[in-house]
Amino acid sequence: MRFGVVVFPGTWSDCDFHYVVSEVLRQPVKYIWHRDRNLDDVDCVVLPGGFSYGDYLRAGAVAGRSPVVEALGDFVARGGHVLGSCNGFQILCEAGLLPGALMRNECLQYRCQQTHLVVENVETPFTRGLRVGQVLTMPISHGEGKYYADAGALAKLRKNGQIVFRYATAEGQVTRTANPNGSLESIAGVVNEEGTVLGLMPHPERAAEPAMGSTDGLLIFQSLLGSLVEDGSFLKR
Amino acid sequence: MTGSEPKATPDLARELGLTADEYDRIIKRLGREPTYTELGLFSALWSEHCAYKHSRVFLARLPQTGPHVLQGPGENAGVVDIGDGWAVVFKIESHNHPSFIEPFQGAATGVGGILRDIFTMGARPIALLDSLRFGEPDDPKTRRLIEGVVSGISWYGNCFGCPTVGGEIAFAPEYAGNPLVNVMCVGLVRADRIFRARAEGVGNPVFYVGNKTGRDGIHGATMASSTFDERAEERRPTVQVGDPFTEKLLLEACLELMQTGAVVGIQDMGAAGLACCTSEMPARAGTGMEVELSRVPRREIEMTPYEILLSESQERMLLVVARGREEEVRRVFAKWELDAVEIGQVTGDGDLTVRHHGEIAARLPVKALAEAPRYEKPTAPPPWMAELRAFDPLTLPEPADYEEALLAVLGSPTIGSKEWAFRQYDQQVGINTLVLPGSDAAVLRVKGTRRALAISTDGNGRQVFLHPRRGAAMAVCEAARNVSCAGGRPLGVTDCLNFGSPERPEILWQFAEAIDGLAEACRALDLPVVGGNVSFYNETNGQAVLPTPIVGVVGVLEEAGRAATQWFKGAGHRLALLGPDAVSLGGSEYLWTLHRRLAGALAPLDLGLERRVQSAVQAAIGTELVLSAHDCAEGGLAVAVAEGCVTGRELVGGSVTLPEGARADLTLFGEGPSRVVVSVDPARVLEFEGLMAESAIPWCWIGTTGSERLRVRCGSTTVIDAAIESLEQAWRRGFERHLA
Amino acid sequence: MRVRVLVRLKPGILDVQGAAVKRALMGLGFTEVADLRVGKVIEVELDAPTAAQARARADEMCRRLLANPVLEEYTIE
Amino acid sequence: MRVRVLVRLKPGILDVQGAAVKRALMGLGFTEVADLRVGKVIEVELDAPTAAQARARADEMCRRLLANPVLEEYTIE
Ligand SMILES: Nc1ncnc2c1ncn2[C@@H]1O[C@H](COP(=O)(O)OP(=O)(O)O)[C@@H](O)[C@H]1O
Ligand SMILES: [Mg+2]
Repeated sequence: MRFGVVVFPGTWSDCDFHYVVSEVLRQPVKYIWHRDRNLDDVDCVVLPGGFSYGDYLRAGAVAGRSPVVEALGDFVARGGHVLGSCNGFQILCEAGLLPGALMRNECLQYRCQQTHLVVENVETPFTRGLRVGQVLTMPISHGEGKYYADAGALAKLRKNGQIVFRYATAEGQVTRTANPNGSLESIAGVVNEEGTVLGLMPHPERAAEPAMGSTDGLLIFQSLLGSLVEDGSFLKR
Repeated sequence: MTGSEPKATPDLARELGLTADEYDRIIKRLGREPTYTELGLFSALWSEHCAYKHSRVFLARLPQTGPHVLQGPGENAGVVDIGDGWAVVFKIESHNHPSFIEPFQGAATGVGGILRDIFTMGARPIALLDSLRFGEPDDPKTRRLIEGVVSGISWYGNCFGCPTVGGEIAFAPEYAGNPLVNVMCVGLVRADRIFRARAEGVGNPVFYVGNKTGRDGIHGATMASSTFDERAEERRPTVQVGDPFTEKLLLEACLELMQTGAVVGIQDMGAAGLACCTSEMPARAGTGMEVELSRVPRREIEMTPYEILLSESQERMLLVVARGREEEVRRVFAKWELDAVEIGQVTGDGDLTVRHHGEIAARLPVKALAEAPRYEKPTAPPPWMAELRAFDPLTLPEPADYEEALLAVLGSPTIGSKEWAFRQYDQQVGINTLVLPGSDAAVLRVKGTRRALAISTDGNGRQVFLHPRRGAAMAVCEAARNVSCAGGRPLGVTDCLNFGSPERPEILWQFAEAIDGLAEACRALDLPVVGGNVSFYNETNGQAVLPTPIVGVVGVLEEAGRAATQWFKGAGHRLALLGPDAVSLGGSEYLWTLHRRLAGALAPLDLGLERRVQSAVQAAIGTELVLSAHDCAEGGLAVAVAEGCVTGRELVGGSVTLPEGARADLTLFGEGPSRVVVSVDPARVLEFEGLMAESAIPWCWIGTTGSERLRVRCGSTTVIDAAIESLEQAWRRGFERHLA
Repeated sequence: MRVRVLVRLKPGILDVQGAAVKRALMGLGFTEVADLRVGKVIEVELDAPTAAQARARADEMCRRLLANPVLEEYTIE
Repeated sequence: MRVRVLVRLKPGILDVQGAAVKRALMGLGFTEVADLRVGKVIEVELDAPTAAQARARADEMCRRLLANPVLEEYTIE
């Protein structure tokens, strides 16, 4: 599976994703400059973390209107996959590729800490190697990660199973104290209706090697690889 | 425009911070009166900040060379070889005064400045550490300072994308009017791709790159000039404001351009901005430089040559480029949406020639600017020293309840958990951080090698106050010991010397003594000082800060996977104390927390023993004989053991028996150098004992880990028997309870 | 031509920052504060033949970038 | 009583947000933008006997908390 990691001015998780895809997963990967519209030679586009355009005005606002993001619409329509983490999630929401928006953390401070995510939907290409109720450990690092959508949009997300991850305790309990940023319904990650675009605030690339304290982030990639690569390499449910 | 500027006079020189002698010296050197702009250049480059007038003679006493040193002091940052073709670039800087005026932007631009110092050398910054000092946190003014400083560091570092992996925060009333904000940055570079701030090659073009120039941070003295009119308000120099986003672009653009081979020399525009770069770069190379100021990108109208030269607008660099490669510079910077403008060239005449719209605004020999006077002002020990040191803390009553005493010390703001601050910092971007904030040293892997770096900053103003020489030596030992406790072999030092006014003999005495202490310890531990910073005049209304040298140490681990942390790993492990018995309550956290006293004598320091203890700890970690290692610092042995219990992800109790004899508060809370608590797998006790015997250091078994309580006995008397949850609560809330 | 754009959170959305500022003001003794909301003001200097056209362009800027319709509403003055 | 406070960076202080937004708008084709600055609008609902007194209190709030005198200036409407 060919990955493309997008680089905006101000992106900083680009090298980390690139490293994990090439050195840990051993998959082909290249960088995609934010002005590029040509996504023909990749299967999965990664929108990494960082402060694209400084996140001035609103996080992800300017990047959400960039050429590469404009090209993502067609890419997704053609069956391409998109993974947006942290700033990438903010950008996908700003671009309208995912519903909702990300607001300032309720504590009004930046938060960098370990979180636990409980898996809600395993019918997406990103989660098909997982179990419902499985708990993943992955860090967050953001100042604007409070997920918001209005009541109608939330209902639709629930109905369609678009809520993929919620913040939870280590035991998988969704509680107020386990919610690090005040996200509505503890939402940590959502997909589009087709399940081909995933946005999440946590950083799977920071949980991809034992030395980093968790390898749960790899499960998302391995699910994705399993769903597209016909070698049966993905995890058994 | 230059024509309408005021004439240089001794009075004007004085307003700009130059003494009458210095003014005479300038006239003699030039053989004429300087122009207004020239006087501005002298005032900036001969300022204490740029010229180290009062400190240079003392700094020369520091050991600055060693087999691993690729670059010592004199460049933007020091460089040390770590093997496998890699080198580590590091430096610490202060931003104390700006942070007091505007905490958020002051701290943020402090981070920005030190990041630039690292990446001008060609290195990619991989870690930041911040050492902060404030007044007592129960004062609302101090709280606002803390919140502003921490969020400023968080904003700049996070947005730029360099993890903040360590640092320290300590409190004392002496910092109330002068907080300290010191930031250290560490970068990685290929050992053969180091860039320097030198303007080589006559005829090479000089490029201005990065942010536009405004009136930020220009010396307030401009206000006094007669060119000011009804629009004076508009022209007022302003506080520097940081833009981490632009800095990130500047980093990427500079590193990309450096790859092409087009860069001959590069320097960041920090203090004294363009003035500093255009004179220091040719001075280092023995060349000259001419620049045309009207080409400098500006964001404000009607800036004078003086203002353009002295502006401290952030996120700017000056590049000397190989002639013929100009297009590459423009292409790379255009890609990153930054200004890159050719503003002049390197000359062979040894002069800095500054033109504004073709007219000469300044023409000075760069050597004259670089040759600031050096002073060796008088020093004198403060008269109160002897009495203060003679105080015997054991004349104070013994605490009625040692458990309470432990909770109080563990829960003091200086010792309590700093998670409130570091959870606001990105700690992991770059996916190198193996040991996050919260242990003795941060550990970062070096991708592509088996190695890792261990980094720590330390400094204890109380100890230096009581005994500048020994206290400063102890700061070096402690920083190095922290690196050793992570398993690292210390390789080099950077230091930030925060003191009051050097014009007061007792302050300069503290400074000189502290330098001697630093030098002694660095020699004994084979640690070259490869860079640093001096921050004088940290005083308000005659109240100076505690003399505070902050020492940053970088070390290397051969096996990244063996890095050690300070917390206990489970039940049933044997606990050992390595190092000497001698401790003192003089200047201790205990004495301050329980009695609000800062007095007494320090414990003795044996540098040879310090070195052997550190080697023993490194060897024990390197052979995986120990499961944790934690140095005894503020709070003494009791706090070191309690921290072993409560600072890990899981709480682990312990039971410790200490020798009877001394009063229990001295045994428990006495502070002294060269002491480390380790935990050992019982299966490897014999091997461990063998290693200790070989190491020729004093050591003893003191107990075991396990249970839900921490029990401490002195001889046969149980002095502490506390639930570890209550210890954890005290430690976890100790600092944070003062904030939200 | 100068246009002023005000961007505020939609009425139903909790303004955490506003609430924090309000709390801080109450703490300072400004107990008369009943409600407080924080928004953004964006002042744009732009070339346009008429004020109406300037407004129209500003409106387009808001729709394309300056406001996020999921969270915010805007007014142009 | 409703008071509107506008807090802006002082002239001469680098407005990083404004510069970034301006650049973004230019990129989206709004090339007519000559200048753009971003500030805060704080809308306060407060009890006060007269409009003048409401203003006076708002002014005090600005001096004590809402504006940072080192960097910002404010107007009350
Ligand atoms: N305390 C110190 N110990 C060692 N070197 C120092 C110390 N203070 C300053 N230096 C060195 O002196 C040189 C001059 O510092 P410079 O770079 O001009 O100042 P700045 O700190 O503003 O960047 C630098 O190389 C710096 O590393
Ligand atoms: Mg420098």
